[in-house]
Amino acid sequence: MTSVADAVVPGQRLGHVQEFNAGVGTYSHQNFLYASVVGVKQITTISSDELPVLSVQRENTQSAMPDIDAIVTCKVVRVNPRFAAVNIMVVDGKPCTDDFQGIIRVQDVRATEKDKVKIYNSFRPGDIVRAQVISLGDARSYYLSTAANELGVIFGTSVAGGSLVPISWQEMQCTKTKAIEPRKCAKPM
Amino acid sequence: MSISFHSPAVRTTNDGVVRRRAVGHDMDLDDGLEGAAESAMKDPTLHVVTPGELITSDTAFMRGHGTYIEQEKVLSSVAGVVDRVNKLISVRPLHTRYTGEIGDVVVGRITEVAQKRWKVDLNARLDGILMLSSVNLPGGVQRRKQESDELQMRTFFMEGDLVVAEVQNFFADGAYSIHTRSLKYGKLRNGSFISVSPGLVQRSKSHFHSLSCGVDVILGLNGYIWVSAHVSQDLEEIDTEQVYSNKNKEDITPADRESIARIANCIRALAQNFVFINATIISFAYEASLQYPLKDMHKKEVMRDIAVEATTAVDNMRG
Amino acid sequence: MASEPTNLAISPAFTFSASTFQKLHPLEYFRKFASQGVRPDGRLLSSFRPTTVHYGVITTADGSAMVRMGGTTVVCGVKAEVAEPRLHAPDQGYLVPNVELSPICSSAFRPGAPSEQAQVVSEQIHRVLQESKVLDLKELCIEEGKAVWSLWVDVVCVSYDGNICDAALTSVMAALSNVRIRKPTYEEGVVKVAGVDLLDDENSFRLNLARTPLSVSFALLDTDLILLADPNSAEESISQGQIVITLDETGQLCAVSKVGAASSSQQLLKQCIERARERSQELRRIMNQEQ
Amino acid sequence: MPGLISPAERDYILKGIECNIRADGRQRADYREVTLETGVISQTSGSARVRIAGGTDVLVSVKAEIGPVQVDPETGDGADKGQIVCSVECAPSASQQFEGRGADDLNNELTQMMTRFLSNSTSNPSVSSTASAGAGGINLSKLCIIPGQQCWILFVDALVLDYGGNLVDAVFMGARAAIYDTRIPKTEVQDLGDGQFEFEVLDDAEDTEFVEGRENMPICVTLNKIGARHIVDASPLEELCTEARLVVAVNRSGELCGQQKGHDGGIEPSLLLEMIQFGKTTGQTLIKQLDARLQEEADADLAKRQRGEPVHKLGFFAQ
Amino acid sequence: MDRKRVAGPELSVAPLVEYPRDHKRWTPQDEQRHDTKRQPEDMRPIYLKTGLINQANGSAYIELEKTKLACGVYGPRPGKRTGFSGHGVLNCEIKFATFSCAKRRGHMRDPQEKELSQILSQALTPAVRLDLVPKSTIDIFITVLESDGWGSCVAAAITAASVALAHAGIEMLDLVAGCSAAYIPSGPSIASPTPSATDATNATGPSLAPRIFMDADLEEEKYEQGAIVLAYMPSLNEVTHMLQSGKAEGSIVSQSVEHCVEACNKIYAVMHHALVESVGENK
Repeated sequence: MTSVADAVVPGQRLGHVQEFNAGVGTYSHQNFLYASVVGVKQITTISSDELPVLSVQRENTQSAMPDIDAIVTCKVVRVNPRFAAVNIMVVDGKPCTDDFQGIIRVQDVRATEKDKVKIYNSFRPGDIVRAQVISLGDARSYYLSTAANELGVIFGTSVAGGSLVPISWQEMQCTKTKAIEPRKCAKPM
Repeated sequence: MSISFHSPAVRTTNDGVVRRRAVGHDMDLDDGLEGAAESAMKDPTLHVVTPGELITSDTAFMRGHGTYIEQEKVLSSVAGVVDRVNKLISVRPLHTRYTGEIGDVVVGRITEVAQKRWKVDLNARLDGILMLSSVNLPGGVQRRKQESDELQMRTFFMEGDLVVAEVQNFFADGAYSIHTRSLKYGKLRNGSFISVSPGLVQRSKSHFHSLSCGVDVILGLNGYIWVSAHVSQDLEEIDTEQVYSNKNKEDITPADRESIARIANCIRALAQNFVFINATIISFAYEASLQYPLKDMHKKEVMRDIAVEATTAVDNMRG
Repeated sequence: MASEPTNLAISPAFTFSASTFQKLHPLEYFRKFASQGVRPDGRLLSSFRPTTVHYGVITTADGSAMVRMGGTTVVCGVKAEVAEPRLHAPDQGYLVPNVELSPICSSAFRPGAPSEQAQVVSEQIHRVLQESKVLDLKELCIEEGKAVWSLWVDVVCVSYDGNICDAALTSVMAALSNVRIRKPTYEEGVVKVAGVDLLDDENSFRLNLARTPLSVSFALLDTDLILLADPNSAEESISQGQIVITLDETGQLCAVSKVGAASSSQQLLKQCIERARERSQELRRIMNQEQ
Repeated sequence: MPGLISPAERDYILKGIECNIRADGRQRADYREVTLETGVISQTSGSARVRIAGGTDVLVSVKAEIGPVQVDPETGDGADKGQIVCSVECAPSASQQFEGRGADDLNNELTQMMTRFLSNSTSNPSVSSTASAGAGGINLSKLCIIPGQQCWILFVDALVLDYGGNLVDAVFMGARAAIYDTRIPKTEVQDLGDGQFEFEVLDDAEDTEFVEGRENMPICVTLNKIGARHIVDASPLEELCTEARLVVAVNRSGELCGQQKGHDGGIEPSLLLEMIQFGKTTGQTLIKQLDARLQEEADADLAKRQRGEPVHKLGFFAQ
Repeated sequence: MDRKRVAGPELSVAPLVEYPRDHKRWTPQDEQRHDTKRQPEDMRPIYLKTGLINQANGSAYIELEKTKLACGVYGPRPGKRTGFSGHGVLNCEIKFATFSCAKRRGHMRDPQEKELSQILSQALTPAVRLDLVPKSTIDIFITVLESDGWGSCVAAAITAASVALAHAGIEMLDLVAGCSAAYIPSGPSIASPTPSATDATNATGPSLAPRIFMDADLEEEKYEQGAIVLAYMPSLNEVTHMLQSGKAEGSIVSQSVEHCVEACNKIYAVMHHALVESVGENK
């Protein structure tokens, strides 16, 4: 890997499209590559028969926002038989400045036996859930899915106020009262 | 650069001719309205009423659309023209939104993408609904709707897209359910959009016309009209993938554009002079318009002349 | 599919980066630091953030000051305008403080009417100025019953990182001490002054401030009664209450207020007042240095 | 909600403009037909109604009222000047986009633009610039009755009744026509000595004055950059395709009296200069033709008055 | 009445200003500019710094001598607008602090500030890649602390906002630099502070071409017969906004456009420096 470290700002011309491929933080316009963010210019050579990739390592990361396929951490705010409404707080490990709204529709809770899913037996308000964005959704909410082993509730509080620990992929136990509550749990990674 | 300033004018007698023609056509078409035709003939100055105006105090009459009864008198509830069929009195409003029937061909614009459905502006009181299950999905007529389709509705139709469709049903609230489950329906391309009063588009056997000047016209019964460059109508050959394409065809020539603009302006001229619009009269209007340069066609006088000439030509044809 | 329960029951098996953890469990995050005796920003529980005061930063104002307390930056500008006096006080002018918490300074504030917090801070400052008799309003009289000065004291928060009370009041007092009013002439209902560019000691006067009250704020974390001096915005959002002690230069109390649900013992309050005495002296030193 | 347009329509319009055949058959530099009448509202000091074929309909009224002069405390300027207060409002019925609060931003934008271009104060509210007098053309000093006390205030109110594209040009044409039509009563000032004055407004209909400097008022030409080209008098669909808009205010003698870029796109400096030049020449032609039309109407009215005939305005009964 | 603020007198006015008879004010005929340091083509030195608002995603502070303003960028964050949009929205709000001008301003945003907000968002939108932030809003808030010249204040707001956007890590096509200029008559007839309106300008206007004063301050603006504010993307060579007011010959306007474009290239260097400097700081 060869690299030339150099600080650049948006709009700065970095090279010709015949010399480089556009990487992250850059864009091409009329045969030239320009920086689109503030950061440090990097040139990565992948193989000899391909053009080196020109990218800009961001200095300040943009405030996190959900994108399709991103893994998000969110808090359940409301449930009804059709979906659970959540506030998306963290996207791909980066906290959002302001929470985005999302919903987990009943058909997206788990991958199998979708007809048997009851939202109330999967999520309760206050639960912290790990989910994946499947669509930009409608005007208001992103659509999320928990249909994978590692997705689901990662932290919850029981009716009695104790914290819950998962005992199976669909049950959690209160640390105070040992009462068992149903949830769609995430398998720890 | 060109611009022209004019003073406003009162309606001339010419307008009168055109307007009566329009009414006359209406009568020709619908035998059931003979009574009204008669009354219109008897009284050539139409009976125009405003909301709250007394139509008759004769208790023998029955109340129809656009009227109400107070103290046993029939009053108008809209501004419009009085229609009488035997004992039934109704008022045809001057301005109206589209009220349709099942089977109508309509042109609409997508206004919202919702869950499993699109909302479509149809020039009616309520937005129409196009269900995801009422469209042909790419991949063949037989392809079934999948869950993934619900998440990518915008790849088929997005906000702003124009569609031609057929009224399929009514919802309880009066909104129209429309469908595009035929290859002649779907997304509109290669042309421009005109809106006229829905009452002016005549119901006929076909609403898809290929005019001799190489221009296709879709006359939506809701008053939305699409004028476009001609594309071959061989439905068998249409690739279903292309149904949802946003790309216009590459070979629209300047001559095509001029013809499209000319036809569009003819339709505007007819609509502005309250002449019913159908394929025949559009063709005559096109003939009549050829004596004017294209850029003069937005002038009021030219528009009127075209409308008058076209109506006269239709009359002559019918003898 | 089910995991081994024993493994999971012991501790939450999900780990997060520090910033994610802070976002999801702000209180837990803070307690992890507090148990070590420090705060997430590296301060001790009882220490204040570095503070600076600059005078006369706005030339279009008749008096101004900028105060920075850690990440909080406020600018206070005073404008003197002519108004009719109140009927019941024909020889008294107006002193009108307002604090603007506009959306520029934090995502917690939205455009539109002043937030509740802005109203509370404005009112607090208003009361301190009024009840501590900071300024004799008769000084602002131009012509009795006809015209008086109205001093519009506006605080704009440019950057919000907690403890707006202390920053705002400090800036107000600093700006008031910076005010120079051009001596007016009154003739037939018209008040005239000299041009700003001709301002000198001859044709202008300064305000005679009777005292300089300054406030010192602490945040309370309920159960274990952790007392945080000069809380930043993250600490404010998890605190259950705040104690604000306002003192003048002689160390006399001007106001004591406690907001929020947390209870505090008499002893705690005493402790606060002691700390506040020291801090307000320090603040005064900073203010005098710059002037 | 902003207006909607489909990608295919956008492409069709863009390519049409490229080959100089717009969707309605016009060329890039062509205006639509403008219908104009002055003196349509009898309660005002002056009024005009401007309609552009295709929908846009603007009513402008000028009302002269007496009020106190506005003096800048810092400089003492304005003591000997009258004022012009502008306001533009779009009726919610003019377009679906204007419903509710939909027109708020547009109203404010147009009001500010009109204030900037017509009344003589500069863009800066805190400075009443002494030297910039004359951009709006009207001689404000002539509107002063008693220096330091009373003056005429001209309230110029434009009401957009219908929207069919190109509002800015229509509003400014209307403003020019309405000011042209305005007559202000004469006043007689009496010096009571000791700096005291008294004045009387002469109430004779013959004793009225025109607004001095009305012929120097600017008019606006809006250029819409679509693709690499620019057009005048855009239709609503063309406005939706506009990347950047340049409003050029120009007066009779070709001086630029204000310019403002609009929309969310950029313009290359060389193209910008070309557009300014184009706007300038177009504006001058526009003013010439508009003035000719206004003069024609004024002459016709005068001729009728001299013959003792009543002057009838068609107003809202016009076609 | 505003019940959410501490109430003052209902009506208050600025006192009238009186100058002694022998007081000499600056006029455009004076050899030097108002602040005596510059030539007409010179701009004031620009102080530009990023990252002063720690709660914002990006921020910038700009100072052109007396003109001072702060800009904070928040977002992309959830939009409040109804309706789905594949593109993000750039929302701009500018507020002059009550004490920022010679005349005291109100707490509420007035129509002027609303229009200015719209102008700023039009000037900045061409530079921001809004297609990459669907459904979201990027909020730009600007507070003017002190304004010494309206045009220069608008130009500074554009410059600062564009730097704050870049500082927030938002993907952009280019930076936008803002620049202002005033057309000031050089004829002697304007020497009197209150010329009799059109007579004076008509007599001298066409014959004597006005001079272009770059980055005019308040005192100079008092004599302007016209002014221009221009926003420009230096790399892409595109003008993103232009606002010209007052009366001017076409040639003066063209000339001022060229001058402003040139000046924007210089301002770009300052912006570049401020942003690159921030790269160093975080290391």
